Amino acid sequence: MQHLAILPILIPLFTGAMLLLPPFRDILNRQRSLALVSVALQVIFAAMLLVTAASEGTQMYVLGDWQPPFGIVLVADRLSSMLVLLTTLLCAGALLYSCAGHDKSGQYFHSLFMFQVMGINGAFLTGDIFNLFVFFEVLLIASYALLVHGGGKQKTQAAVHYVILNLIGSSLFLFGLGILYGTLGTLNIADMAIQVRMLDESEAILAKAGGLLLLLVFGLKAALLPLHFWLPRTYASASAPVATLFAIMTKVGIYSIFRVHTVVFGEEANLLANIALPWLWPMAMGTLAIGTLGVFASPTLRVMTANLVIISAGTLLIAAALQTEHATSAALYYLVHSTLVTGALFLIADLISRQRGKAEDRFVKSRAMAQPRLLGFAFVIAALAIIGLPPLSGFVGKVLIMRAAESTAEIIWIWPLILISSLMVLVAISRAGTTLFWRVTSTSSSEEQVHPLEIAGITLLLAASPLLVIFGGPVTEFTADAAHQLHDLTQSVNALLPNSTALSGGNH
Amino acid sequence: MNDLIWIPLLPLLGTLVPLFASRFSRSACAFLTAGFPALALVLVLQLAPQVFDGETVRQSFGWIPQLGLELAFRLDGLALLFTLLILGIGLLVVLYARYYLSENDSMGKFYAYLILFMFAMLGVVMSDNLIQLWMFWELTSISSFLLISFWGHKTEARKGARIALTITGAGGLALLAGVLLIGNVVGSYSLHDVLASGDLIREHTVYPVILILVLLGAFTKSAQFPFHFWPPHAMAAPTPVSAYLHSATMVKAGIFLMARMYPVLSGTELWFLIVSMTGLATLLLGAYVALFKHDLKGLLAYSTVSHLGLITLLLGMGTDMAAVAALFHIINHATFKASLFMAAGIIDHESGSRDMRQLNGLWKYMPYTATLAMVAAAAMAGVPLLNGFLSKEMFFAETLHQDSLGSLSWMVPVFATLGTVFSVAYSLRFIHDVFFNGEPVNLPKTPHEPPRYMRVPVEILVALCLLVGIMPTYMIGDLLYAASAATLQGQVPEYSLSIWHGFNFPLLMSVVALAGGAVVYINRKELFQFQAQFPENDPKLVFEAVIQLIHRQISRVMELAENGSLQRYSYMMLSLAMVMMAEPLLDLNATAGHRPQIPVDAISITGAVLLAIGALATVIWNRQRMVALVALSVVGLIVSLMFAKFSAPDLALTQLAVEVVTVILLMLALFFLPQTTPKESSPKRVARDLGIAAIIGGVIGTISYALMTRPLDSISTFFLENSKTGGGGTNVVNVILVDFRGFDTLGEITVLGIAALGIFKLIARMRLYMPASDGDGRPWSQDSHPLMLSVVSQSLLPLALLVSAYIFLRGHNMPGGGFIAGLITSVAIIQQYIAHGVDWIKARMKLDYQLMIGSGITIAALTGLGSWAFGRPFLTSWFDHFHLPLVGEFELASAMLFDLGVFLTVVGATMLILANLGKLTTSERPVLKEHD
Amino acid sequence: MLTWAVIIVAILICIALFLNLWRLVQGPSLQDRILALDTMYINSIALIILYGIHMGTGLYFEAALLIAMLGFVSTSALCKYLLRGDLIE
Amino acid sequence: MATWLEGLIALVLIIGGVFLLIGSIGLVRLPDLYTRLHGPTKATTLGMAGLLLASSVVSSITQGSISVHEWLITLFLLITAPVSANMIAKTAMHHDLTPWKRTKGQELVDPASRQAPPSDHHSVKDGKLP
Amino acid sequence: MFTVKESRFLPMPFHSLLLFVVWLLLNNTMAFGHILLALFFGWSIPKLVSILKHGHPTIKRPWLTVRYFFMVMKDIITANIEVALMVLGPLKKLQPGFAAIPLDITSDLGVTLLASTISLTPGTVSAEISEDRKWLYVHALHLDNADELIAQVKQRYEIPLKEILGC
Amino acid sequence: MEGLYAFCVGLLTACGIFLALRGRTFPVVVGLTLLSYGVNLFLFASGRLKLNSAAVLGQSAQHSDPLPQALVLTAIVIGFAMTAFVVILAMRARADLGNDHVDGRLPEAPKPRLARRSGGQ
Ligand code: NA
Ligand code: NA
Repeated sequence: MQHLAILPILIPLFTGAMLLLPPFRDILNRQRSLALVSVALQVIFAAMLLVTAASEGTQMYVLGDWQPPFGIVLVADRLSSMLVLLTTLLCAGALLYSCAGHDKSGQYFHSLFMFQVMGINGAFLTGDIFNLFVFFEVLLIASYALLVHGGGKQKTQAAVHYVILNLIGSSLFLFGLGILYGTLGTLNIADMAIQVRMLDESEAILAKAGGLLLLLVFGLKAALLPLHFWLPRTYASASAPVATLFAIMTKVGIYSIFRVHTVVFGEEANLLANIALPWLWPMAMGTLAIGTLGVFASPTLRVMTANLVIISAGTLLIAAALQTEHATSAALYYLVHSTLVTGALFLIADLISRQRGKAEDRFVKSRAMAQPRLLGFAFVIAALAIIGLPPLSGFVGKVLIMRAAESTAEIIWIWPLILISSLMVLVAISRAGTTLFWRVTSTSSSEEQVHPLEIAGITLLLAASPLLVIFGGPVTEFTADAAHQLHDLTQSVNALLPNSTALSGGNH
Repeated sequence: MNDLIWIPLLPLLGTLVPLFASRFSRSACAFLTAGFPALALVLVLQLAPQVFDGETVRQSFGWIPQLGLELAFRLDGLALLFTLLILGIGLLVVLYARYYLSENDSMGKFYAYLILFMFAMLGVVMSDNLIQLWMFWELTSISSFLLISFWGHKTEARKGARIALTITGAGGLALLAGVLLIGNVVGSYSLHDVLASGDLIREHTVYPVILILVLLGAFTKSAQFPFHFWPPHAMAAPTPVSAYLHSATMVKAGIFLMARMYPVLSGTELWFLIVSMTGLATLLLGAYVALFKHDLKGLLAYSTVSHLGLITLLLGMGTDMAAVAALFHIINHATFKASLFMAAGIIDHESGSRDMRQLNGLWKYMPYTATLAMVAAAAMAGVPLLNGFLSKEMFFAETLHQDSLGSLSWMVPVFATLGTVFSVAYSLRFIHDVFFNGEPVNLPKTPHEPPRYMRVPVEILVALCLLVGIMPTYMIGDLLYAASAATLQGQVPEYSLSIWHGFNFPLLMSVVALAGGAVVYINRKELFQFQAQFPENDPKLVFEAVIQLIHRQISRVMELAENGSLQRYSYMMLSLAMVMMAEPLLDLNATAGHRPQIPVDAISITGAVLLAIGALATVIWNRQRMVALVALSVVGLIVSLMFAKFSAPDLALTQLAVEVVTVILLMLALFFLPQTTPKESSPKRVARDLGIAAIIGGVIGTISYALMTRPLDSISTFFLENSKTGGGGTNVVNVILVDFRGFDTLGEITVLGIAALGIFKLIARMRLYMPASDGDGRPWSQDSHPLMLSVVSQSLLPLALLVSAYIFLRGHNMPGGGFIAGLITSVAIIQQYIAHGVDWIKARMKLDYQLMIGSGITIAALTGLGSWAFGRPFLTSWFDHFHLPLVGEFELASAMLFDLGVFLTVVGATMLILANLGKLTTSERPVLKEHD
Repeated sequence: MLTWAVIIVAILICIALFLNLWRLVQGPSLQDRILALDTMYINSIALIILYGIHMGTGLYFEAALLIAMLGFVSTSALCKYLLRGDLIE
Repeated sequence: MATWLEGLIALVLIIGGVFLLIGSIGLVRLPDLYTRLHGPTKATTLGMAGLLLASSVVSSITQGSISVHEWLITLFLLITAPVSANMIAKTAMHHDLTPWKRTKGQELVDPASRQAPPSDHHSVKDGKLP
Repeated sequence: MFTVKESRFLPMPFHSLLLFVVWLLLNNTMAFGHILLALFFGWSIPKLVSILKHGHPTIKRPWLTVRYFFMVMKDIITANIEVALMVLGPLKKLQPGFAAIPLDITSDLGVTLLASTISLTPGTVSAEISEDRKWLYVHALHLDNADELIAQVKQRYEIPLKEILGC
Repeated sequence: MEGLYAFCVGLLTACGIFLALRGRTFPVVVGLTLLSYGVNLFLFASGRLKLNSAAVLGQSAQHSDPLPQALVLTAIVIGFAMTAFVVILAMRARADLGNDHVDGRLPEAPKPRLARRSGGQ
């Protein structure tokens, strides 16, 4: 499959466009079928891509047949193909769930959903910094539209904050891009990595400002302190399947930090080596801390889940800041786990909220749920996983990250922070769970039953957690290889720029 | 290969059994549930002889090497001891629970949790890998949480469970850190390697940290002071759970851990100090408090705490003999405490109360149960011929032998005796206050003997107490030896399990304890009065209050930090941006580079002044919104002139078109918004915002200047060289857009299309207030479509479309292209809307904008896909020159088709937005009364 | 000669633009500002045409054409707003 | 390019520029909005025509073929300028902008702003046919 | 001569002609290929926009149209010079004023054309048209005598326009 | 010239940011528009300024850097889409929330005391 690497972008793009066209446009059932078929294809192709990337090496897709660094390339290495697969899986779960009727509460749901997936996949796959910007915008605008899906004051309000902050963020992104192009003269990320080594001192200073601006923008997407403010309200007010899909959006930010600040401004960047590091540490620790406090102070399950997303961002960033292969490998494992589980938790929160009447998902006394066992089971699974308690995937990720910090000086900060955070999350979630499920006034009067598709969606996402533990060996082996690939700069640059020798010296 | 893994695995499979079996009768359910653990027990017994021979049975499978986690099990003496307790007592509890649980309780769920817990405990004691041990350790916390909160509708149960989970969870996390540190020091998590690395660890600088972390795990689990308060609250659980958790399993896990790590961590001053002092404190405190509990289970719970303290104290002493004594007491405590809990459960079950102030004289009602309970209580008190006596003797002996406290060493045996005095006293109270002491008071039920088989577990356990007490060597000699060998990982000291060691100090201490206990109990009234002076501070309330306090404080902090103010969030982001950009610039010595600069001319100055005044006017007049829009238009105009001036005609065109459409959009929105902005920013905030805006502006300007004055080598030469030959167009910018970087453009039109869809969603069901008059209170003009405007706009439409076609067709070679053409078309149509209104247009023109967007994106994407047919990557362009007679030479390029997609999307998106916005209102206006 | 003429005219137009700006800032009514903006559009067209003459290129013709078109749209939209509030009704 | 032609073009250019400037001077100098409207709507059309004529000739010469597309801009302006002026005047009357005190026929502003016939108002003295 | 009925093939013949010319103007060419394109657009665009057509103008006297056009051109030049002088001259002499011109011409296009012409030519700007299309309010930069102005407008512009449009 | 240009970029950015920090949606949107002008000019200038050298082959002796121009074009379009969305969102917010403050509530309004704290369990 010569075109495998671009399929994760093209399939949702065509699906999204087709959903607007006649045989599908006004008939919801057809839209659902098309979307589900499409997402199934996406999963299959993403899996194939992953296997190909792992077995045959990095897949490079040269768009328009214009060789890098001139044209745009897609780079499907282990890391990006893994994230693409993760995205499609998350999408599949959310989509199944939405087909239970959540897609009815506004127009264009499936189309927007596809476009958002396209944007996310594109951001993961592209090897071009401006193309990354474009895909960021695709995923953002789709997320804006999806956020208001279903309507309501809270969504509107959250959207105002979310959109405006991101618009400022996009402006900063472009400033950063301008600076980097103005100093490096190229847009291909691998080529940037080469050019950055040849900057003279004053150019390097300028490029540094650009690189740091990008860090800020990625940090905004990743919801890092002090750029995380938009997240709790946004995620908590989005409709459930949308929030689930959003769970991967912060990861796009983290991924971009890995891609840009490890490859371009990494160890070998000469004057600009590791420029992000002094900023990453406080941001990472602060994010983890503020997320933990947020979880503790959350009044509703959805807000709590949103804060859990922040915690996962902080944890991931800690791993990013460690800048070792081990840490990256650990981060990748943790990333997969936390994305799927927080995604599932948003869905579970929605079901709980529906069955609790007026109390919704607030932590107050309420009437009993109609299906407490089913929901309780799902909740416990998700909770254990996200707290990081064995035997589910959370503990593996967390322990891997702690181990990665083992021989560093930062251990005295990282370990206590992670452990105390875990404890506080444990306390908060146990309080939440006991209140939601047991602090009830009466037996349920609710007729609201969970739809089989909703169960299917949640199951798909939650099943990943035990599977990640059971197959922890191969999975961590894969993440280790992916991390190795990411950190091995010469390899990645060679893969991207086979003719890079012709470019050496920077005289294009 | 052996079947070691099946020992924990069988109970794991067994957790599913009750879930299915619960549909059968209760007995069947219990029977089936017991099956798998029983099978496991058989396996254990099968392997026991090997273990008694000093062999360590091990089995391991690779799992997650990155984590250091493998699936590794071991069965040595220590593990065997615990495995037997866990499975044996577990089975008895299963039987007992069959009768204990009421019809309302979900038996299946209960058994499932119980067996799950059993599995977790087995995992802990059989782990041959520290990470795995920790994994099961945490699993015990979780499954015990489920058990304790089994009656979750009761506040007590929820709180008790949460406290237990919090305390043990915290300890678990500390343990994790400790385990990881050990792994780091040893280089392996395999218990085999770790147990062999005692010296390495003890001499390592992080040893104190490791020790404290591991002990935190152990102490929390085993309810050592100051974590001693959770087991009593876990009493909200059904009694079978208490019997299981607080005799043989949960709390013993901590003890187990200390025993397991004994060869690695013990033998240092620090170990002795921490462990033994904690044990001693716990022993005393538990025993003392137990005396005052009126709740039967409360008494037993504190008694458990006290006994755990005793075992801890023994382990802390660090002598081999003490360790043996500890192991011995583990066995003994498990048996008598399990039976006591079960007896307490029976009493509760049959009388409806656990309050010793109500329970009196039960001897008359349930003599058989009373007998059993009294025997077990006697064992707890350390009465000779019962197992408790033996281990307590050993304990006393060891307290006498230790001398680590120097001249204060005498205090240990004294306090140990004192603790035992209380122990005897509460045991006495248990016997006397419940079974004698007059008549029952207000019991809900008339007590009677329980069902036959509910007593069986108690009978078995009490029998064990007796048998061990009478013939210890025969009963547990091998087991104790094997366990000691495994714990010590070396020579087992000489010890004697005989009942009689002659008249010696330990015996004296026992006698003192028994007598003292009796005295204390007899004088209990005074003691109760003394105790009553102290305000009772329920640790549970304290705990809850602390959690609530933390919660409140954090909520307050979070509300201050995340106060929902966008202005603050934006400010923070921009401040960070400012710092990040400015910080590197501090090192920049010369702002200007060496690239020759363009001289300034009058036109540029005019442009700059216009732009500056326009921008400043926009800011200064921002509260009069319409005026600000006019000023904004000036800025937009000058920006496009700047693009034109600096050789970017395409940009100038685009900027112009976009600017006009934007201003129109802004006006459309402004109609529904207040016409002015109230003055609400404080001067301080204005100054602050001005400051940050000025700095960022300055920094951006500086960077821009620095960039522009430096030469640049860029990849653009390639585009200039290949535009004509490779892309078939002379307008390089357009060729980049539709060919070199067509993928960006595809994304860009997708963005536009999505925006339109999103806006459509926003407009749907929007309820807007339509102002009846303008901002100054004037009624609207009645002339909705001025004549001249309508007529002229109409005749401009074909012209505009022609221009649009012109711009579109020439785009590849000259400034222009699909996007600008699309905007021109859109503007022309908007002009028709403005001139004629939505209804008029709608009645005449049925353009399906959604279709346009969809097909636009599809066409562009399909064009890209076309190259697949030729085996080339997506978006590979194609172009050729043709010659037709008369027409002459012309060019066809796939890029034009792509551009058509762009065109359609732009028109579709822009119009979908504007036309739908238009639908929000009608041309019917409320007429205000005219003054005449 | 032509070069000089172009420079002189450029200066004239610059002065004109400054005068437009003065009116735009001064107002006093919104209509004055709109009128000033409209005049600015026209002067800009002149400036672009002049630039084209100066540089000897026709590349900027479309920009001028577009300003002519869009300036009208902009002015009529602004006026429609003042008259009716709703541009598209 | 012949000198006389160059001179002619230069002259046309300068005339155009002057008219443009006068239009803008009017914008600043004239006393009220209604009078200011005249400057831009008229002076500029002529001014633009001058410039475009010059441009047309110059580019015809430099390109060697006739360049007439400049006239399109003139056409556009001729069509649109009256409408723009009309719209601005309409809004001014709608907003009751007071004309300069020396303006004749001020009483017409009121009926005009209501798009009523002038007779609709009380007595009309000036500016109305008997 | 040019009285054209509404046709399906060429719904707006004048526009078609205009577009044909404008296309060639835009491209500065008479190449055959562009003539073909011009024909195509001259045919297709009116076809596209004909749905939005208000009324259909008919031109009865084409030669008069040409004459009218040149007359207006001449007037524009004079008017411009007059206005320029007034702008630059002393403001004291300025005597602006409003006038209401009664209209005989009725069609939308006619009124619009007249109003446009008035705006472009003598120192007047069309300010408003009464709802009943019977009055055109103008503002004159220098108004000596309203009646004179009205007579001039009617004589010089309205009558020819009426003839041209045949109404 | 570069200095003048940089001044314009800086000023637009500063004005845009100041307005983006206001409390009402409309000024914020206007500010974002101004900011995007600044951004576009900045990005454009990253290819350096050149006079009379449009990147159209055969029209001039030298050519300015076409790449930033293409990027700015993309950025303008995307910016337009975003502005359009945020404008309509501002309307929607006014409709849903009853005011046009970016936080959806007016600053004068008394702050609800510790809104929706989770109750004790
Ligand atoms: Na009693
Ligand atoms: Na409307």
